[in-house]
Amino acid sequence: MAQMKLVEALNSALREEMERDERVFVLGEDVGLYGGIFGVTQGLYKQFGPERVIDTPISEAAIAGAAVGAAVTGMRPVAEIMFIDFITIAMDQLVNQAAKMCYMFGGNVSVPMVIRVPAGTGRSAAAQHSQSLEAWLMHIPGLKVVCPSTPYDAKGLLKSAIRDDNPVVFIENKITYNLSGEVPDEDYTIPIGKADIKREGQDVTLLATGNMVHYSLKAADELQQEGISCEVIDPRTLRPIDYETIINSVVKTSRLAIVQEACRTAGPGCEFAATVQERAFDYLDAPIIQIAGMDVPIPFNPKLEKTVVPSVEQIVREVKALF
Amino acid sequence: MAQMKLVEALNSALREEMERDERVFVLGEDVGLYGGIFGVTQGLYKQFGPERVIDTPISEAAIAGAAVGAAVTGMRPVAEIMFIDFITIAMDQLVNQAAKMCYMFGGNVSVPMVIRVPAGTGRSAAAQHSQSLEAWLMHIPGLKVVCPSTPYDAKGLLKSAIRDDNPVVFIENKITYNLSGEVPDEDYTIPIGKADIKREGQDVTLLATGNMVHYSLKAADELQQEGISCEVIDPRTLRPIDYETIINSVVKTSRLAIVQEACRTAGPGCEFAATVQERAFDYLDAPIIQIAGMDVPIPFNPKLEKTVVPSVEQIVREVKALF
Amino acid sequence: MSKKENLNQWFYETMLKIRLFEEKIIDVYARGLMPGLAHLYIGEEAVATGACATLEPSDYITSTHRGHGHCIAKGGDLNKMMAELFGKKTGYCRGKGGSMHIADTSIGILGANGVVGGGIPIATGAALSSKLRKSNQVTICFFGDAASNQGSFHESINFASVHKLPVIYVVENNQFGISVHQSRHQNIQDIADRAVAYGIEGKVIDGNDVLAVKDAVGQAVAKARSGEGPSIIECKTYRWRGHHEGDPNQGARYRDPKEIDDWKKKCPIARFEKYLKSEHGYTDETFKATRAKIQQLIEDAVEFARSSPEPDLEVALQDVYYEGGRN
Amino acid sequence: MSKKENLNQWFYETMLKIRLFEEKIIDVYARGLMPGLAHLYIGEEAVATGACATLEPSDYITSTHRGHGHCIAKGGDLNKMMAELFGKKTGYCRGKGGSMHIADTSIGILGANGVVGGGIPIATGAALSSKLRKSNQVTICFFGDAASNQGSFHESINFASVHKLPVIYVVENNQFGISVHQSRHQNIQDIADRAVAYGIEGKVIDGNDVLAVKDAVGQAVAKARSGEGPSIIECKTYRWRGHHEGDPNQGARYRDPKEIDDWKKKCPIARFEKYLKSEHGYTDETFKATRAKIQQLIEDAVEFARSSPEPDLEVALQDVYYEGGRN
Ligand SMILES: Cc1ncc(C[n+]2csc(CCOP(=O)(O)OP(=O)(O)O)c2C)c(N)n1
Ligand SMILES: Cc1ncc(C[n+]2csc(CCOP(=O)(O)OP(=O)(O)O)c2C)c(N)n1
Ligand SMILES: [Mg+2]
Ligand SMILES: [Mg+2]
Repeated sequence: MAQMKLVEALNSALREEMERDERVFVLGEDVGLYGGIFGVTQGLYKQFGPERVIDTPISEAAIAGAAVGAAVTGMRPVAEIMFIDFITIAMDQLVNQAAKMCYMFGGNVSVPMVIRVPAGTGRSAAAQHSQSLEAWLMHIPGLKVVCPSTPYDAKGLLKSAIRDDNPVVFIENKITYNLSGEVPDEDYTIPIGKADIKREGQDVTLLATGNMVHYSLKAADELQQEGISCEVIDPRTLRPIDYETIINSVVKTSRLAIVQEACRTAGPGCEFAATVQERAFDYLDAPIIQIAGMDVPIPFNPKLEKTVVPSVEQIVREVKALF
Repeated sequence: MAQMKLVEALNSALREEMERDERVFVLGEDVGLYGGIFGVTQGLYKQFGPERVIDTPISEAAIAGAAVGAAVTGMRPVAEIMFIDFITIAMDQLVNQAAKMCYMFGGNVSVPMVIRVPAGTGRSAAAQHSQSLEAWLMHIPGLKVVCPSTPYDAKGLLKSAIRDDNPVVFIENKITYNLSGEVPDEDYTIPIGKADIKREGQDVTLLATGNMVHYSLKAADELQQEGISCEVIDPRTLRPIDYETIINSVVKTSRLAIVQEACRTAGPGCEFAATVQERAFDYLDAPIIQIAGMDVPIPFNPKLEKTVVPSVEQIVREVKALF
Repeated sequence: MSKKENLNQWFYETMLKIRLFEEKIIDVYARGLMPGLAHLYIGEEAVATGACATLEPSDYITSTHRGHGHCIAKGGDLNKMMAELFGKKTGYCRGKGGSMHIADTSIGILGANGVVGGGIPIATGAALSSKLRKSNQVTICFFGDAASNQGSFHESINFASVHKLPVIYVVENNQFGISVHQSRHQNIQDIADRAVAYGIEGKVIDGNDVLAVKDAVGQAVAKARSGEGPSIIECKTYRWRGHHEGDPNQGARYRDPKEIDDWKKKCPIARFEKYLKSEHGYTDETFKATRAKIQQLIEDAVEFARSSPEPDLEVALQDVYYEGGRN
Repeated sequence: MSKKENLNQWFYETMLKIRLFEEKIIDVYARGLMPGLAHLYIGEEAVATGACATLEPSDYITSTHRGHGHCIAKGGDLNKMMAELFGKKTGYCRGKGGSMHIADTSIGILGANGVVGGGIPIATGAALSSKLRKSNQVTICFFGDAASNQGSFHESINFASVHKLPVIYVVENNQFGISVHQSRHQNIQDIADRAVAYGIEGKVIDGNDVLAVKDAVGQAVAKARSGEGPSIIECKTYRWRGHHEGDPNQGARYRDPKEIDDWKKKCPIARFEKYLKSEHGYTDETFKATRAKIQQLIEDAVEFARSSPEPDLEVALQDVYYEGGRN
C-alpha cells in the first residue's frame, strides 16, 4: 500500500495500463508535453513518446471522434476533454456515434474507449468551467458513466474503464484531485456497476458522488454526535447503477438523502429518487430529499460559488429535518 | 376557430410573429426554399424573402451561435435544428453561451431566441434521428423548454417562446405534426410555465407530453370502461415546471403515472417523480411509476421501434396494476 | 469478377450493381417494403467505384446517409444489405440500423452515418489507429459537399494533417445539401481548395469518370500509405433523384428538371460503356449479359430480404453494450 | 485622450493601460486578491489596440479567455473590470462572471468567453443582426491561433462568407494553445491562408506593430461596412507570461525562456515609443507623464475594487432569467 493523491492514482492507472496493453493510448489537449492541465498525464509523454500520448489541436469533436475511430479499429483510446463543460462540443461523437454504434450495427462492433472529464466547482472558474453534467451522460444507453471519490476507487475504476469494451465516460471531480488515500501496490480493478458503502449506519442513507462523498462523511460524523447514524453510499458508477446495494440500504434505514453538486432540476439525484421511491415505496418513512446544487449557473465569486453547492452544514441541517 | 394541423399551427405562429415584429427571423437548414424538412416554415421564404428566412449551411453550431449573437444584439431569431439528435452539435452555444450569458454578465444581457427541434420516434428513422433528449435541456438553468401536444398549444406556446426574453428550446414531437385541432383565428398566447389538464379524473394522474398525451387520453378512455378515472396532465413547459397543477392533481388522485417516449434512466420523468414524491409524500397511495421509453437506442425496424416506446395498451396495463 | 482479375469488368459490374440496387429501391420503397428514409446514389456511382477500386479489403471506409454505393463498392453483401433495408433479422444490423447505419467491419466498412459530417472524425481516428498499429491500412472518408461546412470536417482534416494520417477525404460534390445549392452554402466553387487550410493536397476531378476517380484517389492512397499524409479529392457529380425518396418531384422545389436531364447525359455508366466499347472491344451483348447477371443478384437479394424473418422483439433489447459480437 | 482627437496618443495610452493593468494583475493575483484564472495579454497589446482603433462605440467585438486587452481597447471601464476580477458587487457582472466573462453591451463588448472558439459564432450572429437591421455596424471577432482549429471557426466563417456579413476575424497568433506550439497544432504557417477556404481575403501582419494592425483591420472594416463581407486578419505576436498566472515558470515546460527574451525585444510599446520619438517628437518626459497618469488609473481601479463590497448572497440566485437589466 502506498499513500497517494487521487491525481497520482489516475496517473499510475494510465501508466500501468499503457505498459500492460499497447493498444492503450492517450490523447487530448496539453496531455503530452505539459502533462495535462491538472497533471493527470504527467510523465507519460516522456515514458511513452508522442505517438502514444498525443497532444491534439483544440478540437473536442475531433478528439472524441478520433477516439471512436481508433476504438472500432482495434485500439483502446483514453481521451481527455479538459473540462466537462466542453463535452458539449463532443456530444455528437459521444452520444450519436460511440454510444449507439454497437446497437445500430447489430452487435458486431465494440467501441472500447474512455473519455476522461474533470468536473465540478471549487476553483472559482465560473459558469463555463464548473459544471456537473453527469445527468446527461446517465441518460444515454450505450454509455457507461463512472465517478470515483477516492484514490483507491479512482485507480481501480479507471483500469476497469480502460478494459471495458464499451465507451466509458470517466468523471473526475476536480476538487478531489488532491485528496490522499491508500492505494495497493499490485494490480487491481474495481468493477464498473458496483456501489461502495463508505460508512455503515442505521437511520438514514446518504447517497453521494465525488467530493460530496467526503462532505457526507463529515456530515455523518456530526450527525452521529446528535444520535443519527448515517449510512453513506457512493454509487461510483452512475450508469449502470447498483440499485441492489442502494435499495438494501434504504430498506434498512427507511430514509434517503441524495447529495450532489449538480443542479437539482432533472439532475442525477432525480434518477435515484425516482427509482428508489418506486422500488422501496413501502419502506420509506420520509420523502427522499435531494441536497443538490441550486438551479443556477456557477457564479465566479468564491462565496457565491460556495452558496450554490451543498455544504457540510447544509447536509447536517437537511438530514436532521428528516427526523 | 379554424381546424388545422399542428404543423400548420406552428407555421401560422411564425408567420404572424414575423408580421408583428420585424426583429423576428427564421434560420436553419432547408427552412427557406424548401419550406423545412417537415414543412413548418412552408411559404415564409416567399412572403418574407431570403433575408428573414435564411437557408443556412449544414453547421448546427454556427446556426445556434448565430442565433445567440443576433439575439444579444436586438433581434429575435427562431432557429431550426432539423432533428433534436443534432442539437448535440450545438450544445456549447446553447448551454454554455445562450443559457448562461444573462447570469454570467450580471443580468445585463438578454438572449431572446428560440431553437425549434423536431423530436421523437415513429418514422423508422433509427437511432440518430429519433431521440427524445428533453431531459438534457430541462437540466440547464437559463433555458426554458417547451413541448406542445396540440395545434392550439403549439401556436400559443410558440408565440410566447418568440416573445420571451430568454433562450427557449421548442420541442416538436414529429409524430404530432399531422394531428388536427381547433385554433382561434385571433392572436393569442399560452403562457410558458403553465400545465394543462387535458382530462379531469379522480383516481390516478397521468402526466405526459407530446404524442404521449394522446396515448394517455386513449388509455384513459379505456380505463374509464374499467372504472378507473384518469386525470391527464400535459405540463406543456418542461422548464420551468408548473408543479402547482401537478401536485394539486396528485393530492386529489393519490397516484401518479408518468408517460414518456424518452429513455427511462435519468429521463424527464425522473424529475417529475423525484419532486412529486418529495412534495406530496403523504398523499401517495402507490409508488409513482414511469411508463417510459426503454433504455436502448431507437431501432430501425418499425415493430422493434414500437416495442421500445410506450403503447396505449402498456399504459392501460401499467396503470391498472397501480390499483 | 474481382478487381485484380479484370479491373474494367469490376468497374462496370460495380457501377451497375449500385445502379440496379438503387433502382430496385425506388420500386421497393414505393411499395412500402422499406421503412424509414432512402437516400439514393443514382448518378454518383463512379465515385464510390473508382475510389474503392484503390483499396484492399483490410482498408477502411466511412460512409454517409447516402451510403449504399460505398458499401457495395467496398464489397458489401447485397443480401445482407437488402435485408437490412427491409429491417429483417438477416440484415447487416439485424434490422436495427437500416439504410443509414449499415456497417461491416470485417471488410473495413466502418458504417454509414445519419449525421452529416459524423463519419469524418471516425475516419480520422481509424487512420490514426492504423498509423499507431503500423498496419499500412488507409482509410477513405466519403462525404458530401454540404458536409464540408460542418465543424467536424475542419477539425478532422486539421488533426489528420498535423499527424500525417493515412486518410483520403473524398468529397462527393453533387451540388446540393438537400435543397441548398452549393452556391448558397459556401462561397467557393472548389471544395478541394480547402486543402490549403491544412497544408495538404487537394484535387478536383470529374466524378462521373470512374477512371479519373480511380487515378486521383489511387495517387492519394499511395501517398497516404507511404506516410505522406492526407489528401482531399473532390469529385464533381450530381444526384438524379430527390434528396430522398419522398422529396417531391425529384427536388423540383429547388432545381430545374432540365438540370437533371443535362446530367443524365453525363451518366457515368453510359460513359464507361462507351469507353469499354471503343478501347476494350466490349459489345452491347456483353453489356446486356452483365446487366442480366447483376439484375439477377438484385432480385435474389430482394427475395432473400422478403423471405427473411423479422427480428424477434427481444433483439430490441440486445447489443446496447457489446456482448461479444454476432457474426 | 480620445481616438478622434489624437490617435497616436490614444494608441500609446491604450497599450499602456493594458500593460499596466495586466502587470497589476500579476501582483494582485499573487497576493490572492483575484480568484479563478488570470490569462494575461502582456506582449499582445498592439493587436487589441490597433484593431479597436478602427471601431465606433456602437460596433461590436467578441473576446476570449484572454480578454482584458480587448475590453480596455473597446473602452471598458477599468474600475468595473478590476472589481469584476476581484469578484465584487460593483464589477461588470456583479461578481458572477470574473475575468473570463466580462461584457458591456452598451459599448459593444459582447463578452469575453471561457470556451475556446465560443465567441466566433456569436460574432457572426452579431454581424448577421447588424446586416438585417441595416445598422452599418461591424463586428470584430478576436481569437487565438489554437482557436482556429475549432469547428466553430470553420462553420462561422463559412456562414459569414456566404452571407457577406460585416465581420472581421482577427487571429491573435501568439504561437501557442496553452503548451502546444502552432507547428504541432496545425500544418500551416499562416492562419490567414484559411481565408481561401471561404473565398474571402486573408492577411498576415506584424501583430506587434500597432500601426500595421490598425491599417489592415481598418481596411477590412471599411470593406465590411460597404457590404463586401468578412476578412481574416492574422496578427503574429507572442505572450510573455505563462498561459495563465500559475503556469509554472512562464511556460518553461514547453518553451525556451530565450524565446520570451527575444520577443521582449519586440515589445509593441517600446517599438511604438521609438516611433513616437522619431516621427512625432515625443520625449521620455511625455512617456513618463503618461505612464504615471495611467498607473494612477490602475491604482484607483484596484482601490475601487478592493474597497467595494462583496455581492450579497442572494445575487447568486438572480439573473438566471432576464429580469429587465441591472444598469
Ligand atoms: C448533422 C446533421 N444535420 C442535418 C442533417 C439532415 N440532412 C441529411 S442529409 C443532408 C444534406 C447533406 O448534403 P451533402 O453533405 O451534400 O450530402 P448529399 O445528401 O448531397 O449526398 C441534411 C441536411 C443530418 N442528417 N445531420
Ligand atoms: C473548448 C475549449 N477547449 C479547451 C479549453 C482550455 N483552454 C483554455 S485557453 C486554451 C488555449 C487557447 O489557445 P489560443 O486559442 O491560441 O489562445 P491563447 O490562449 O494563446 O490566447 C485552452 C486549450 C477551453 N477553454 N475551451
Ligand atoms: Mg450534396
Ligand atoms: Mg495562442
